Amino acid sequence: MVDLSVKIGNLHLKNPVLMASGTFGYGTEYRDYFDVSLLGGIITKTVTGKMREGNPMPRIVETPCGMLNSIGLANVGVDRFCQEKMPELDHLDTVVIVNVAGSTIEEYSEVVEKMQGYDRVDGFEINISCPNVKKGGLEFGTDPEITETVVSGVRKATDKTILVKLTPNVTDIVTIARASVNGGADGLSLINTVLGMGVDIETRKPHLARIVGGLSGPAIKPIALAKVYQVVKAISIPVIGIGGIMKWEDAVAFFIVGATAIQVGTLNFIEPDGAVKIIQGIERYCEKNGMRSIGELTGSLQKG
Amino acid sequence: MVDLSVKIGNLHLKNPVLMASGTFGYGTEYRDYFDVSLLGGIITKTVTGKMREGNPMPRIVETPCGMLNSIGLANVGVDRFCQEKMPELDHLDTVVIVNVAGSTIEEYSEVVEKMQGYDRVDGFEINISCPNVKKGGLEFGTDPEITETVVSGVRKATDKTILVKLTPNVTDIVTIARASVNGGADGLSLINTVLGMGVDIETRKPHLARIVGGLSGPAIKPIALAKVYQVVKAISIPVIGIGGIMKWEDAVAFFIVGATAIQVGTLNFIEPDGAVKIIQGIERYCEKNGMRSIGELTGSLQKG
Amino acid sequence: MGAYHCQVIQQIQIDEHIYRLVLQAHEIAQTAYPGQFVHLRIADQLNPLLRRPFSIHRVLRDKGQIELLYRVIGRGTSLMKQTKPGDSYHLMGPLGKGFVFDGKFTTAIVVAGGMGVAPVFFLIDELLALGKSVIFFWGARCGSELFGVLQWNQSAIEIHLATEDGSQGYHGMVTDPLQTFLNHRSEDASLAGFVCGPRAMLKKIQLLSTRTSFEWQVSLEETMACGVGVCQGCAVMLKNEGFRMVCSDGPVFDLKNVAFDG
Amino acid sequence: MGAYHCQVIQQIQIDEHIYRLVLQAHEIAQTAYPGQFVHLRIADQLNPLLRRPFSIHRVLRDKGQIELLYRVIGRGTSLMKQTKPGDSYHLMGPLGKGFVFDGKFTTAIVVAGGMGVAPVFFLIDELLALGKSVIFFWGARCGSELFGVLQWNQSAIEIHLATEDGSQGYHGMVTDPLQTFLNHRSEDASLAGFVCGPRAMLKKIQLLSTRTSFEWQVSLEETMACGVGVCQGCAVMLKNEGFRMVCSDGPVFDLKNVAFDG
Ligand SMILES: Cc1cc2nc3c(=O)[nH]c(=O)nc-3n(C[C@H](O)[C@H](O)[C@H](O)COP(=O)(O)OP(=O)(O)OC[C@H]3O[C@@H](n4cnc5c(N)ncnc54)[C@H](O)[C@@H]3O)c2cc1C
Ligand SMILES: Cc1cc2nc3c(=O)[nH]c(=O)nc-3n(C[C@H](O)[C@H](O)[C@H](O)COP(=O)(O)OP(=O)(O)OC[C@H]3O[C@@H](n4cnc5c(N)ncnc54)[C@H](O)[C@@H]3O)c2cc1C
Ligand SMILES: Cc1cc2nc3c(=O)[nH]c(=O)nc-3n(C[C@H](O)[C@H](O)[C@H](O)COP(=O)(O)O)c2cc1C
Ligand SMILES: Cc1cc2nc3c(=O)[nH]c(=O)nc-3n(C[C@H](O)[C@H](O)[C@H](O)COP(=O)(O)O)c2cc1C
Ligand code: FES
Ligand code: FES
Repeated sequence: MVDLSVKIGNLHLKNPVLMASGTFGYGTEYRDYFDVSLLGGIITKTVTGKMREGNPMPRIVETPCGMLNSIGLANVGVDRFCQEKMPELDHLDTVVIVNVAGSTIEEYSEVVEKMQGYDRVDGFEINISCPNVKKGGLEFGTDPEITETVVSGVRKATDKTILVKLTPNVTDIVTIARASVNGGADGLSLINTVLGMGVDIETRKPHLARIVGGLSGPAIKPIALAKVYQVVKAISIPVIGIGGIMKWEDAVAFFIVGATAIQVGTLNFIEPDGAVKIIQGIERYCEKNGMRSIGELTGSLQKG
Repeated sequence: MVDLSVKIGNLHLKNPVLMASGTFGYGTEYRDYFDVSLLGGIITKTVTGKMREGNPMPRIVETPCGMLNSIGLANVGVDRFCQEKMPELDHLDTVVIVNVAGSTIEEYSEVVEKMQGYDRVDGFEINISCPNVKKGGLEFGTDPEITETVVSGVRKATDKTILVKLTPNVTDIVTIARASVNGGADGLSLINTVLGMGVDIETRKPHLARIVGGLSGPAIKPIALAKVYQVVKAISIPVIGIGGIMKWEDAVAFFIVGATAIQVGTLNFIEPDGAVKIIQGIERYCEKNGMRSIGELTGSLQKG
Repeated sequence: MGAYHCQVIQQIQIDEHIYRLVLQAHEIAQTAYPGQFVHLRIADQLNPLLRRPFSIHRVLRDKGQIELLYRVIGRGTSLMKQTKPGDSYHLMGPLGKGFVFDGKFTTAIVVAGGMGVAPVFFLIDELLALGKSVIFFWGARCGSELFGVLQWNQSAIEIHLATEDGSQGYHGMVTDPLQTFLNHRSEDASLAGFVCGPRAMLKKIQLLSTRTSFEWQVSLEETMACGVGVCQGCAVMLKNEGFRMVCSDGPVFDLKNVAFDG
Repeated sequence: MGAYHCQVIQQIQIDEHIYRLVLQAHEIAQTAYPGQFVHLRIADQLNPLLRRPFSIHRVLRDKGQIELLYRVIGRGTSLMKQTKPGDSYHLMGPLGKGFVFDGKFTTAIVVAGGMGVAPVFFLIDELLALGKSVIFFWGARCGSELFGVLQWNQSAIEIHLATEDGSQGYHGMVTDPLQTFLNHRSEDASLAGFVCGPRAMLKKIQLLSTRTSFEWQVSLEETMACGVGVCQGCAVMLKNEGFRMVCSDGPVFDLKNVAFDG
């Protein structure tokens, strides 16, 4: 038996595999496909202060080994989230982390404050990296000062675990990672999607109504691994690896590079129970390599 | 007949399809596979002041719909380039652009000065975007001030056409594009490779000896299109689109977004005559759509 | 609703670009109703990456089989046409909310354009089984895309064909004969409308339908990633209601509520 | 050297993971010599993306055919094993600089380990055709990977087999019998060595070879992108010479010059 449990801030995860924000709804839609309690945890679709309709259509398009999306943080808003979605989450026997965003610095802490009292919320993931909104999102996550202000604001609003979700669309992700640590983050989630675009050469229109969107899936895995590597070298709080994880081998690569946990995103759309197979694969790999806990795998990168 | 010729600075290209630096050697290796004179032009492997051996092995690995390389600007150095390679280039009936890099700001203009007198050199492409070297490369291309200094130094050393090759690994590519324009660039080439990494989960070693390398191929096409889109909107000198172009449809997408010309990189390794097929495809597309010149295609992006 | 490996029983080419795929899919065949779809994994590879949604064209409940009808468009469907009996696909389904028949209508007007015909065969089968009469308007590019219309009991179904090239039926858009028909029956409370087809056709019929006094249901298509209401990729704008998901709130909607222009 | 569409004539499974692929490839068959390779496009798709290099295992010059021998390793070779007669591959070749025989040796020591045997059959064919004697050392994991050794005229070839599991020939590494042999013949000027196999074996033989007075050629492998000397991806460090390209300067090099540790 391999001990797959990990600790991030005050969070105890039974295993290090989480569902990435925006790819697992509010945790209920996939109930018919597998036992959600097998997961280390789920991260909700981003919740904002007010309800958001999201962006015009089309919102998604496939690309070579990847997909672009410009959903635009469509969500019911924090109040309806607490009324309508929170009760559904109650039935889930796994950690629930609420992903939070805002179009102002204050909105982040306001949203967190409203949810701080709910026992069902085990932690927050601060989304300062969405490429698909005008304000908040990328604009914040590319600026170390705003990053620190947003995170420290949230820190004051909650004693629950805070993850900060970083964008790869920056010159130096380490600066943003440090700003998050200074602001009081317990862990860092990376990466959010990579800015990308597609064009329909028949209509000569962009594939996405909002022109530019976020690239996810296997295509970005090498980028995500590099970012995790850079951040893990520079900072000491836990890092959660995200980006193009499609099979357990991909997940293992992220742990070797130094991730404490991982998130599965686009895979959910393709294989609803893919995350469960990944958990099993990680366990087998550790066993085969004589590791008694996932911690022995994390950061085990050898010299080239 | 569609007029495929384009003008960039003083360069007259018979068609807008060029071979990307580092993927076509010095122009002679593919002579057995197709008629190189059909190309709009070729860009040489990067030339530096001194000879460089390049990085340790392994230097390449395949990724989903892409590849990582860490060649490290292996080249014979400018003096041997002029003696040994220049005479071979003489036989090529197409435009030759020499890609130039240095580990100091001065090295760039020194290399260009040494080649300025050669008629065979039609222009220069300034590489401030290589992810695979310690000095020069990315470090320069992520800093607008250094970028402007490098480009204006080269501008003083030559009256030939200067292209500046930009990296996508920045928060704001437009700032670097503007700095290049201010330095005196005639055109901008984008993108160079995206930082990425791979891990062998059996040996737990990085796939590349230098750990992090540059991602190219179809996986990065959406990223490249987005960068071209951003730069074209902001600046008015010609942009050459590069990244994951595998077929004429991909090339057409770059033109629609606003590229004046394109470069083909990784494709050369897969289909040596792929670039020729792309030229034919672009011509057919223009014809079918009633365009008399490629200029009508460039920037024809419709509202979403 | 679930996820299953389904064996290919048969693949039949209907037309140059159109194929019918028969799959062994017990669970789906037992519970599916018209207008629902399946979400199909093309191959166990990374490119094409996403699943592809296909309407359930037909259900052979006793055999535990379902049929898909598809047009070869891009890379995914090009790979599909190469599959042979014995191959298998991973399917999620039945997905979405299909057509509802609880109205008191006795005659259904069913309108299909192009590949919009896919879910319509299943719909007609069920309508006839429920004892309704059907008036079927079917438009296509050319006659070779119109097939299988003689299989139904011709006393219960009235069929109007139209082709763009005039090779079969009315020469022109199927909305023309539909319009003529509606001119006389716009207030007929025994009717109900069911529509599936390209956007331009749907818009046209929405316009026609505003002048009728009975209900119209429409089946929509949008590019999908998850197919189960999670990714929010397949939104459609409903008048006064905002965005709804084609995959989980639809694909069938009340035609008058759809805001085709966003 | 060129690029050609080559039809698959036959595919033969040799062992659980090893296959032999016979291709119609006139131009390549006419000009290739031992140690050269072809660069093969797995499929007309984006993933796997790059070509894969394979040594020319055998040439049937009169038929205009070449044979490849390959082990199924990853995604590319897994797809290869599914190909059937009539399928075709796009090949670049013959590529690289192969073995040279212009020395005055009369007996060739040929050492192959694992899949390193692929180019060695072609080499032995040519050596025998040139009237040379061959002493062939062949090591593999198990007996089932050793095949076809009886085909050559046994009076001109002396064969030493070794398997790691002892199922055939010497039980252990093929370098052991080689070492024993070399203990007696290290100064024999009628000899020349030809080696292909895994890195560890090559290093060991390099060490053994330093104590011999004759020449050794080695065929190397490195991950390749272009296969024609353009990308600089397949570098090998040569002592005193710096990096050379396996694809265009090799894959065959003078064994003593190779700096295996960079
Ligand atoms: C609910 C629903 C039911 C459908 N039923 C049928 C049917 O019964 N028969 C049929 O022939 N077609 C049907 N379609 C359309 C079908 O899904 C697409 O034609 C198919 O996905 C194209 O795949 P491709 O890889 O061949 O094309 P691609 O090369 O991927 O794309 C070609 C075109 O198809 C569209 N497309 C691509 N992926 C999707 C996707 N995941 N969802 C929707 N559109 C996409 C793209 O917008 C593009 O314009 C349905 C679509 C939906 C949403
Ligand atoms: C000159 C040369 C001749 C070769 N001859 C033979 C032969 O005759 N028979 C044989 O079985 N194998 C041969 N190989 C090795 C063969 O090319 C690889 O086994 C094959 O490319 C693996 O492809 P894959 O997609 O199945 O594996 P992948 O999943 O891509 O990779 C599995 C392993 O193969 C290696 N590999 C992947 N791509 C390449 C590449 N382009 N070049 C080299 N190695 C690669 C990787 O480093 C990796 O460790 C030769 C290699 C070279 C360089
Ligand atoms: C359709 C879609 C919607 C997403 N929505 C959100 C979101 O609301 N908030 C967020 O932080 N990340 C969102 N993401 C990003 C993912 O959580 C994840 O960071 C990214 O997809 C990379 O992982 P992957 O390659 O495994 O998908 C979304 C991604 C996709 C594909
Ligand atoms: C093996 C390899 C070597 C490269 N060497 C150089 C180089 O020396 N100088 C340079 O400016 N770009 C170099 N590049 C980057 C390419 O010119 C191009 O910008 C990049 O590969 C993206 O295009 P692609 O996706 O079409 O390959 C290299 C790329 C590859 C794959
Ligand atoms: S396809 Fe994901 S919500 Fe409809
Ligand atoms: S594989 Fe490109 S130089 Fe050898």
